[in-house]
Amino acid sequence: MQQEHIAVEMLGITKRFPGIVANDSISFKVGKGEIHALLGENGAGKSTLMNILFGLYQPDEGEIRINGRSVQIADPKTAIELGIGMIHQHFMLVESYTVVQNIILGTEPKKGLSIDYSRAEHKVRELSERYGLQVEPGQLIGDISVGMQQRVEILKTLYRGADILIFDEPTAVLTPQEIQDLMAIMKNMVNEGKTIILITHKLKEIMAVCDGVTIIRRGKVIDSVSVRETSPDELASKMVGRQVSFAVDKKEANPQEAILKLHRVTALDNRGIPALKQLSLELRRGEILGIAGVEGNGQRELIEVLTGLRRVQSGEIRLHGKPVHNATPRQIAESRVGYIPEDRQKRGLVLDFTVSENSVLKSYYFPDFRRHTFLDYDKMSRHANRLIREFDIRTPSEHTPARALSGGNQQKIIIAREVDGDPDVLIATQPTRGLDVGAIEFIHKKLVEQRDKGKAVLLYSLELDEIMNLSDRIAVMYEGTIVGIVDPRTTDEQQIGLMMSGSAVRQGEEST
Amino acid sequence: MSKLIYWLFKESSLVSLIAIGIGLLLGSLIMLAGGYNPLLAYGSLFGKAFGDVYNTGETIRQITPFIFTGLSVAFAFRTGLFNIGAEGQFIMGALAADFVGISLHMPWYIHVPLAVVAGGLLGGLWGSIAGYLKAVRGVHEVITTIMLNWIALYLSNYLIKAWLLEPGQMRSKVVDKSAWLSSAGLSELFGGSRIHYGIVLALALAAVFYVVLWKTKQGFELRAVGLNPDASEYAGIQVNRNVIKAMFISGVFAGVGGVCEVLGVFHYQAVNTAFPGYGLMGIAVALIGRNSPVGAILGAVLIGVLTYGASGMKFGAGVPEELVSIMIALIIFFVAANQIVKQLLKLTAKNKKEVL
Amino acid sequence: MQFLQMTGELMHTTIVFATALVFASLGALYSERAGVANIALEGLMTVGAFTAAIVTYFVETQLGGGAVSPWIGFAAAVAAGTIFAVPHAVASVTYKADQIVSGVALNFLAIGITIYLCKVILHGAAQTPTLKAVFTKWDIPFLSEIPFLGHAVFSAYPTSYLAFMLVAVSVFVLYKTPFGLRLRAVGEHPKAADSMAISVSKMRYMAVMISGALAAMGGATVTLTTTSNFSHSTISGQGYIALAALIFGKWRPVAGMCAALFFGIASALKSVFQVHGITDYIPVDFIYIFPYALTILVLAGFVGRAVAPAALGKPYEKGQR
Amino acid sequence: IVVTGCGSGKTQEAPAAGNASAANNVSIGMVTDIGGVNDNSFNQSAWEGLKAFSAAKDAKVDYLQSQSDADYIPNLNQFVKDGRSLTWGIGFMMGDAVKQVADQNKSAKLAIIDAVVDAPNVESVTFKENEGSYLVGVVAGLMTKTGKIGFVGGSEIPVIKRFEIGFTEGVKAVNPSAKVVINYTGAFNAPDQGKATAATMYNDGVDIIFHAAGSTGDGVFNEAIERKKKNKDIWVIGVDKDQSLTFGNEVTLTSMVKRVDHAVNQISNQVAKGEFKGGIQELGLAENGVGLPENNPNIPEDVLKKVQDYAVKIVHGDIQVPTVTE
Ligand SMILES: Nc1ncnc2c1ncn2[C@@H]1O[C@H](COP(=O)(O)OP(=O)(O)OP(=O)(O)O)[C@@H](O)[C@H]1O
Ligand SMILES: Nc1ncnc2c1ncn2[C@@H]1O[C@H](COP(=O)(O)OP(=O)(O)OP(=O)(O)O)[C@@H](O)[C@H]1O
Ligand SMILES: [Mg+2]
Ligand SMILES: [Mg+2]
Repeated sequence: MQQEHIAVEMLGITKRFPGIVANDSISFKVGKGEIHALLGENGAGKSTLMNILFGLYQPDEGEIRINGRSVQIADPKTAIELGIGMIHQHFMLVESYTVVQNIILGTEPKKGLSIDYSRAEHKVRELSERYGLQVEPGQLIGDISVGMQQRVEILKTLYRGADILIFDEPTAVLTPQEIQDLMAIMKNMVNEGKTIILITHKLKEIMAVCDGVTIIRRGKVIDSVSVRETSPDELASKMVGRQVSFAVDKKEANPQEAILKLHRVTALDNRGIPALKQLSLELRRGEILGIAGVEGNGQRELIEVLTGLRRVQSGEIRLHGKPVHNATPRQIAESRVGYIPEDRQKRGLVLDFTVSENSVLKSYYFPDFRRHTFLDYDKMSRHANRLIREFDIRTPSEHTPARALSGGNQQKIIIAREVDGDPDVLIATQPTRGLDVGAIEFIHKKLVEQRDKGKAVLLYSLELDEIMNLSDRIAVMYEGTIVGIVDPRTTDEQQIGLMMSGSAVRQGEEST
Repeated sequence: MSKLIYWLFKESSLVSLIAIGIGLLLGSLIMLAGGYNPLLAYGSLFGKAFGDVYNTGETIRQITPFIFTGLSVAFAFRTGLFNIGAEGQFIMGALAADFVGISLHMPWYIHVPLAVVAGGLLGGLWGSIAGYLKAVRGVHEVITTIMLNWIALYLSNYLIKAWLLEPGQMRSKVVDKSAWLSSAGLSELFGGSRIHYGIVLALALAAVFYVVLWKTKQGFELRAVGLNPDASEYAGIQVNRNVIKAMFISGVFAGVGGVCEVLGVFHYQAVNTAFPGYGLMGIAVALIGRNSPVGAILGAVLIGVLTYGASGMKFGAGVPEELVSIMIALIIFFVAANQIVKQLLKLTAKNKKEVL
Repeated sequence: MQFLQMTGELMHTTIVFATALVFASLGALYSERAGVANIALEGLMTVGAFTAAIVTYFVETQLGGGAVSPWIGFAAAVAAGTIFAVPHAVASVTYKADQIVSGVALNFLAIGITIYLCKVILHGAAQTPTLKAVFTKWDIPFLSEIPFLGHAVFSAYPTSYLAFMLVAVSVFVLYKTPFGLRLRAVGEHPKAADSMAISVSKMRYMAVMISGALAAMGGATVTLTTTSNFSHSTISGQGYIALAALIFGKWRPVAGMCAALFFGIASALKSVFQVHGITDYIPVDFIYIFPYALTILVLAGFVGRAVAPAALGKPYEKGQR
Repeated sequence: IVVTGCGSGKTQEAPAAGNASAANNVSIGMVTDIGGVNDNSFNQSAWEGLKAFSAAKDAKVDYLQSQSDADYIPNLNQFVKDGRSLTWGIGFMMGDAVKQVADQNKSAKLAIIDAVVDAPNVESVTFKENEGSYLVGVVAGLMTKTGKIGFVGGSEIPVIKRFEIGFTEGVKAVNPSAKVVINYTGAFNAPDQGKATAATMYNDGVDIIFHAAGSTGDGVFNEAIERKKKNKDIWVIGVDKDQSLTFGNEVTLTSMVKRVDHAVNQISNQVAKGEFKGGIQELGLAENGVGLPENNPNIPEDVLKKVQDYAVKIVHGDIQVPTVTE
């Protein structure tokens, strides 16, 4: 590549955090008009590298060149001036602001002392038409879909005249349809002369839209290759440093009687709007039932009514034949339901409690952990130590606060606690979110193990791949109901994607 | 003992110690700026506080309520709540003890415990109003406890005037001797000062604080709710009930503090137009003590000595008593902004390494 | 007639008492909208009250300032409040201290330092002498002649007019200008603002200092219109009430002003009720309790869960995940 | 913190702590409440009396300011244990503390203003505020044009009640149809409340207000000054000292002077001469403990004459001014 055709060049970038070298002399370059992927395990250092490019972090060593010119990017302001824009892994949008307000924030057009909203809106409309980024300028962020929020994020960068766009895991939160739209938008932008750096864990996406890909492992560049000259398998093995199989290793399921039954359940969401509408569903021993659906179609509410965190308006839930709707979380836990919550830091753990205390978060009051009337911390420690061994939790000791552990190990505490309670029903929500391949493998194995022991497993994940790979049956949710139950062996993602968007209803063999 | 030393010198305690040091240091700078002699001032401050048995007794008397309110604030902090209402709970506790002490007549071994329990209960109930409002109605406890302080002040004034007033005075009648927490013997031992058995009660409650929070299942729940209500709810702990419970227990600590002032020091309750200020100081005590029971005791000692010794400083060195409030404020400030202190610590640590 | 007289009286006194609260709650609005909880209002008002009193006194007695003296005192109070707010910003923005604790510390500091300075400056006196030059009420021509209403609303201290004007200005600043958009963004989602090249700490410093200036205006109003001197009890709880007014008004300027007026009524009731003999039926202590109890009831009942700025009370750490 | 006493006045120079030098070995201490000796009021008056004594007798005098009511006893004790010839407790609220310290230290000498302490080693000084207030009531009753007169009190404590009752009696004696509006603000340190109350009263048609409310009363004066500037015909009657010296003759009709300074000076003198006896002193018109100031430029001759007549009757016992409402 000739020098003048290079949009971004990072040379020997090193960034150290306490106890870890996040970027270890990383060098790579991206050509103008190229879509370049950054690929790597969790914690490989991708976000760190891009945060450096966007001026959020300062590198300890190394040089950055933009359009061939060596630059110092002290802060996002400089980055923006250099024509760099970043669409963050977690959206950076003010919920209570409108689309336009979010887009202009920081570079507001003025009329006298006040903001010139009509000019701003005009410009936003213009941009959105040009790039096919359909948004509604006057709407509040809190009221629009995730896909549209992402379009707002992209417009923010375009509004500031960005030529180089960084996308940090943009597809993690999107439906298959939205992902396709996004890919089209990216192509469109490249055609308009923009350059894109794309961080993603999904090899399919890289193969579909990217020109080049740089693979990072443990803060080091492993290789930079052209997409035309590689394959998903090759990329995967470069990424983790060993051969990986994507398929989950599991035997045929042996489903037995239904243990958990929902009958015409309705429930409201936090705003008081019906989120579950006459939903019926059965979960059987010895199976993994996957719940698929676009975020916000009642999955969260479904899980919450099952675990006692949300009230049921009507209908009934039976566990072992006994009604449990509107039982308290404790009553439900005591009827042998394990629950791996979606947000481990918010729900699953008291981060300032020790590993040991977290390991008994649901059982501290059992006689096992008491001596006379008082709590016996020694007994808790012994219990925790056993779990640490059995579940391979990497922690300095059982007295370490959970906060100090890495995400994967925090998740393992939860898995250990919930699985060790020997539940009949295990509800797992997004159990592998944000984890790397190794950790994911471990957790998948544990879930299948539970199934094989004759437990019933309910799996909710936004990763369609995960649902497809693990489930024995898949229930697709749309607008608060189950629109169909399918067998993963006889359906494809395309079909499920259509059901998720409400445009096709297919009745499974034993639909309710 | 070695545990105590360890506790004193681990980093978080070190921050408190250094903050205290900075407070005293800045205090001396302010004195120098005002043309006073800091050495003389501190000398007369400590001289006043510990100069003789009488003053030592009075210093302990001054420390006692601070321990109670410090425990109260610290306990709430531990459960994720900011109790600015120790002041009001203190007043309500005092009111209940005053009522029991004046209106009931019985042998001391029933009278004293009954008054203490009544005061603790009323203080606790007063605290749990804020807990209830937080748990059920979602009103932030900082606002409600501030409001409840004023309500407690005026309500107790009204009730004293309506039921307990000593004619011709702006205070209640004197409580029966059988309910007194002070004794001639103890007072004699300390040169006739008003030291009373409330100090024993305060130390006992510090132990209760420890046991409840770290040795019981209620304590486990209270701490879990304080640190992460969402996870607690998930784990089947009743969050609302624990918020109310936490405020109740916090209020009990403050309430018993009020009891001891009535039964131990004044033997009556006055009609007040302003707050006695023990509750607000409790915040300082808790912060300096890093919200632990031992810390609260030590924090109370510091604040008690400073406030009691203030008049000695005025007498001996002419320094206005308010300098003590300034120093206390600075100490709280540096404990709160402990990053500043930690930065200082790191700097000195680095220097040390270089020297070695 | 008696009733009209009493209502007019009540409105008049209400505005007198509410003015300081309007200033202070408006101050807190800036700070809290930017995400910094400001319980230091009480201390900031104290500093404002003290500075206004002492400066006005010296300008009046030493420099012969005459009728401009209170204005000079007022300006000095604004400057002092702005400066005194800086430690709160340093602690809670730069050093990520607990904002409530830092505020409490500042309140302690304010009462200590003002009385200390008072004693040092005035040779041991714990309060300033009574000021001769204070604000006097401005009668708006014609409007103030309207029966009852005229006296109630259009015969007020200049500070009252200023306070209500500043409410209007604040509505404009917060909702119509880029500054306001950025300030509120910093309070809702500092990370988003940061990534849009808005300096979170700069905005927060400014917001906290503005709140210091406004709260000090509130304090100065108390000394220059109602007490005419400064002592340890000049500011006794108004700062907390102003904070309640802010929350009561759900962190919005006009609603906050209405809440401040409401608390003003409650204070005014004390004297109006007594003079008109209503205290023969209700014990005076209950009249004192009334505003506080009502605050609680209102917060618990009618207002419902007020939505605070999303990032309120949370220190912003760059690069935290 | 309960604030005691009332009054007003102004002095800037007051040494932080006492004057040293005790040639004749007389040394006297004084304990104040939180207001301190510059409170423009009661404590200040007492401290002025003590300073006058010190100047005349070259005695050592000191004061200690209390930070809360728990401080009264240790502060009194500080002086007692220091071996002072006499220790003053200033104000009604210090009664219990003085009693306790006196009982514990039988050989010490103490004195108190405004409260009666039953102990042989305590001299209790109270004033017949009702008598002086009666006289200013006569002034108000004769001079009101609207027939409405106001009284603003601090807390409803017996001392202040004596002011109120004497005042209303005085008004009634000369102007039975006049109405006296009574208001207790509940505090001696709330000028804002005083001001609001005065505003309400004046608007209600009151033209003369008598206050017995410490610095709360400053608010009454402030409101009056503001109104006087707009040529409203209104007056204030001050308390404790001649408040026209502070607030000017434009608004001050007269004052009910209570000579705390005299009392302090006089009893300190007795101690200096070794004539301390303990017991109760009640200072009324006859003892020159209460009364009107020397100069009353705003009161017409005939009214002053009337006042003089009533004063004589009270001194001679022809009129018994009540202290409590029957
Ligand atoms: N602010 C920080 N402080 C300390 N360590 C950090 C910080 N940010 C990142 N790290 C560490 O640096 C490493 C790289 O993190 P980074 O977020 O760049 O990974 P990533 O490749 O983006 O991972 P993921 O796929 O999970 O997004 C991780 O080990 C992480 O823990
Ligand atoms: N903000 C931070 N400040 C300090 N240390 C951090 C921070 N973030 C992460 N770490 C530390 O960095 C290490 C890696 O954390 P991270 O959560 O990124 O792990 P990970 O690489 O994603 O691992 P896992 O696969 O287990 O999730 C941990 O030891 C963690 O304690
Ligand atoms: Mg990342
Ligand atoms: Mg991770």
